[in-house]
Amino acid sequence: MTAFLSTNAELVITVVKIALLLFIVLTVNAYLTWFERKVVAHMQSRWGPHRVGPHGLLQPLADGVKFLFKEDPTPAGVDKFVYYLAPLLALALALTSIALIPFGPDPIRLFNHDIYLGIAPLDVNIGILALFAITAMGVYGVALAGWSSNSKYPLLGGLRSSAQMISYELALTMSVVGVLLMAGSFNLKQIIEAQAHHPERGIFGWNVWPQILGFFCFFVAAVAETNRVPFDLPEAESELVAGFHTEYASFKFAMFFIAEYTSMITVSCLCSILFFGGWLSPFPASWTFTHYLPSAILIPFGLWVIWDGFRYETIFGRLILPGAGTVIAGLGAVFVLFPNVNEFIQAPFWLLSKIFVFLFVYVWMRGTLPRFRYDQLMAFGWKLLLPLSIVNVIVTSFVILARMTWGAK
Amino acid sequence: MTEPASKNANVVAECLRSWNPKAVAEVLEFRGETTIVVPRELLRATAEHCRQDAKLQYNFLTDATCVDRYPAEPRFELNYHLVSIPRREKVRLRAWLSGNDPVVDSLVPVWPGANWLEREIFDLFGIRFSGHPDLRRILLPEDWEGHPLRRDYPVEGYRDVPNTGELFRKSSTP
Amino acid sequence: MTAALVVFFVLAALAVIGAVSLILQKHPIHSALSLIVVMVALAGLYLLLGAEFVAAVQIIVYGGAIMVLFVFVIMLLNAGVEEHTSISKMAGAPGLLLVVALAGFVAATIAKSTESVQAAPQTGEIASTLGISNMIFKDFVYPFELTSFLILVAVLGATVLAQREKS
Amino acid sequence: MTTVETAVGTAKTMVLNMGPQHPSTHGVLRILLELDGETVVKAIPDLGYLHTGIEKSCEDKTYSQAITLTDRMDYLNPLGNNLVYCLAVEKLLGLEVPKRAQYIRVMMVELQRISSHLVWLGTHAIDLGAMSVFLYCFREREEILKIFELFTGQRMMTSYIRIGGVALDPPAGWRQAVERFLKMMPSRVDEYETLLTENRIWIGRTKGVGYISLDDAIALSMSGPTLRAAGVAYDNRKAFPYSSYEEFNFDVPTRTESDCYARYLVRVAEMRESLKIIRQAFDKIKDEGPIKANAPGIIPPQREKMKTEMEALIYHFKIFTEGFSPAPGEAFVTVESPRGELGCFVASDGSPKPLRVHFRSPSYINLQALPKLIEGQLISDVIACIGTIDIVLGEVDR
Amino acid sequence: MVPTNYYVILSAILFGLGVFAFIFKRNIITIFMSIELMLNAVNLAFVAFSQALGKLDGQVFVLFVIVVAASEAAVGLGIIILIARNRQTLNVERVDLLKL
Repeated sequence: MTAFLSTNAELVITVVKIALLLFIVLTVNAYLTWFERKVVAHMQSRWGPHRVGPHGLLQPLADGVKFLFKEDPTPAGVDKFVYYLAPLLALALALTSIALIPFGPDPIRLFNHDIYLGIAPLDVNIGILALFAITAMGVYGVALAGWSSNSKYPLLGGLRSSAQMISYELALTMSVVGVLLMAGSFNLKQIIEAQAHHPERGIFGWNVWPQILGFFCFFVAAVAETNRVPFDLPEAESELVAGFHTEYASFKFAMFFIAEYTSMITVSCLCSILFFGGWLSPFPASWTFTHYLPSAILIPFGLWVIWDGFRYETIFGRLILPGAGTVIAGLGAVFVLFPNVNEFIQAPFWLLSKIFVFLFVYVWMRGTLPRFRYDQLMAFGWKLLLPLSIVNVIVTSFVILARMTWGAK
Repeated sequence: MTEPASKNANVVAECLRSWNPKAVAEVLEFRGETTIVVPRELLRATAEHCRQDAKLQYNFLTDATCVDRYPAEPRFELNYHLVSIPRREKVRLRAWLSGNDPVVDSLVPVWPGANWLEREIFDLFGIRFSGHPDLRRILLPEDWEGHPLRRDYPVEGYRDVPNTGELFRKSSTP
Repeated sequence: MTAALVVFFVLAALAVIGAVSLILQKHPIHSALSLIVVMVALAGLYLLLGAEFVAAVQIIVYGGAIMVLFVFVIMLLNAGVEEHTSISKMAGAPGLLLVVALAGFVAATIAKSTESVQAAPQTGEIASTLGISNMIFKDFVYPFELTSFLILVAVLGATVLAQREKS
Repeated sequence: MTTVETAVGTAKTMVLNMGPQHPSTHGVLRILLELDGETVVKAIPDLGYLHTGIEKSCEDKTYSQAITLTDRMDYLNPLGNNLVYCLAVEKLLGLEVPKRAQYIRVMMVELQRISSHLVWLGTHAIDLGAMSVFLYCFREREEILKIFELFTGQRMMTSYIRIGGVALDPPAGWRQAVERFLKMMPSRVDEYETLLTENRIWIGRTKGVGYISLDDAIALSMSGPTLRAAGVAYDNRKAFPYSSYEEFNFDVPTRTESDCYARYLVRVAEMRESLKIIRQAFDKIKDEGPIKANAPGIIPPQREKMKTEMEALIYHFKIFTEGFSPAPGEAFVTVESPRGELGCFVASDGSPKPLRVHFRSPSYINLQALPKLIEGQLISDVIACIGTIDIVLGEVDR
Repeated sequence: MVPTNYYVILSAILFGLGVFAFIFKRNIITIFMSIELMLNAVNLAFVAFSQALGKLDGQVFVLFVIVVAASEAAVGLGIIILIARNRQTLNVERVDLLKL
């Protein structure tokens, strides 16, 4: 056993990392639904889930159980193989894309091995290209689901989504080219490091400032790629009932659901990495006191949770909330007490906060915006985003060329 | 009811009489409402005239309905309610139809809006409108028997409809 | 047998199975799916050959665009199961013959020129993406411009074709 | 009902059976859409899934009993339905309703108009994907329903307006409740407008969508906000004033664009006008006064009188056992419901039960124009058009 | 390391299958797909030779081939849609008339 472990350590570590990431992503997905429902509910002056567990915190669990145990009918006349393949494909591709995201620059030293945060090795040369390759395949899940259901609403949903995804992929890819030109690499780690050339500038060194046009195009196209409001036409429930997943129930539906939320996370990761400096702190490197920001957020939050737990109505809530609060506050305390840990946690902390902000924006849009019409969506993609992103590429390359010719000393 | 309704009744009746003396069979007044009884052959022409005439300007067909006065004959009383939006006046055109030949010219060529109203009357009273582009049942299923708003329609409906129980059981069990 | 060889055989088998399945499947969607399998397997082989960029482009363009277009058209036209007449079944026989002849020819050629092709395989020392871009934009810049022109013409052509006649 | 066979598409087109169970048909409307891609080539609405035979049932009830049936027709406007039926019967009887009752009627009906427009706005917005507006609208509708509950004891099927007046005296504390609503509502309407009126996606989804020319609209007998958005200021409250509407000061908002956006603007403006009317009615309603006409034999007597006066007891007994008998004749009354011209035709043969009751339901007649609105447009526009016609299937099918 | 002729043989097999599919299949779309299969087989050979010879020309050619394939798919599928609209069929045996 130990011999196997020592000879195949890399393999074992990778498998463990995959299992861990899968667990984290699925849990985050589940709580993302809770977060979305809660935030949208508060925007709409209602409570959202609040029955299952304190503050409805166990609602995702209940939903999961429901998805697992619901009857799973297969409609007559479906193309069985493709019908079963589609959700698997959607989920598998969505989860694979997250494997390519690096979550921090520094390895943890455990059992004499450097363990990096993230599954793919940090030096994947075609990192961003590989990601696009995987997301490009993602359209099959939706299109095939629509086709194989042998029903008209899903077919229309599938057609819409394939057209939409092809169109927006162009803008998505073109809008990133500016960033790639600035970084001179496809590698996600190098893209982040390219934004850290001027550590004293902090937030102003990020790509989002010179690439504001690219960021706009990228974010809009990415929202369209993930089929979220206001681009949720493939599943527009008021027009196409539920679009491509009309005929799916139970766990197969859950797979599409998880796939959608996972791609939301992936897109948020990409936004933060490409345009918002990834794991870089928004403050200039000289401001070392900002390193205590994680603790400064976690400890008060944990204490608030404990306080909130004690005044909660149910016994269950009084047990769970203080427990969770203690853990959160304890984490904050650990960061303060162990400077090593605190230094290590900086990068993931900033990356995760940025991802969180983007997820919030997703939810916010859902609470605010109406839905586009199909032809408007197409016109928006082809007539606005694509030309804009091409202009962005041209301008960026000219600026870089000019700098290379006259600026470089 | 800003002005006395009888004045309006006179205007309408006079105007119609001067156009075609046969058009007005009778002018009725009740609770300030004017009813012009029109022979059924002249119904469409009269309606067209009401719409076209510069004095009348009844450009809006608001409602069409039917009353079945069953034992009496002719039993069907067909009422078209017209409104003149510019003149702010209403008038009711009425035609009597007998029970054994309930056919009348459709008003769809005059007001496309009469389409569903007449379909509804056809559906519920069985009055046939010649010249109607799409005379099908509208509220009841296509295979419904009888016309339920007729006074001689049994309250329970016709009882000899085929029993669909067997069929239902077959389709609902998996 | 090295790990690379194992991976090669797995991917090669996938590619061949996909290609055979493309022929055997009756429904165009299934054929398209088989072709996607072939393409993904080939992308894997390109990775094995050290051509990272080509592998990514293969998936993005072939898998993510061209094949989506195929699937889209199949869905749009609601294409049904393929029909075969007796003549078309007969066409299989000469086709098979042709394939055997072709395979024999290629095998013979390879057998003859083993030495020349089996040059020492070089690993991807040249940073392939950078190298490719250098080649495209320096050595092959005219063909590159020509292909972009080709794309433009294709786009125009597709637009003209797709346009409805004004009724 | 239309079977799919009557609408088989050609090889170029596809027939989509939208409804009767569909999230955006606002009930059990079924539309057969013949599609070329996503473009609607032909649309055939199919009704009757909610047909309850209210007109037939009315023939077997006394005049007063039929009031409860009218609530169920347009379930977003039960008070308006009560009103039009009672106005028709009152006209048949030649009954004069006391002013105080008329003002109460006006106030309640205008509150109902706002609540109906709120449901319309909310569902229309959620059809087009704007989810929050839906919940905001229902939040305010809740306030109106609370007022209804205060007045009538019911939130939806109020049956509050009766022949000759209204059912009950306004309850204690009604002034505070209505006052609070009047204070709150204008800012809430602003809130919806902030979310939608200037929203580019909203404008894109509604502007130029579902156009119908003024001539077509009149020829198709369209009425209400759909007609007013086409450019005619035809409003029954102004054209044929009923229930003392001539004493109220309000505008009839019109637009000329005649598209979904214009209808949206007209309805939002109508909400503000209704608030003006409610404020005026609120001031006009005196604290004391009769709420029912003085017509023994038609209006049930007061409880106290029944216990002291023999005649009152006899009338009570007669009204509730056999009803009252209007003179033979017909009456046709139209009022302005939130959806358009709501008419009621009552024919009497001199017996205590109506010979014929017919409702001119605006949804039914406006729905006729749907194929005209959507043919040549996209599927997404279909739901926008269904939304702006503002149909209530209970009223369409009756 | 995998010998180059393995790749070439695989490429030949795939190309042969593509040719066979081209002859055997009757659905225009599938026939189109078999052309794509042949192009892919050639691409594989290109990349294999490129690696064997240590030159990048082969890979650049693959990119060109992909571009050509993309244009071909765009125009070809446009034609297929037109044929299907006019003839109501996708079977090549039924679209053998030259006139529409």
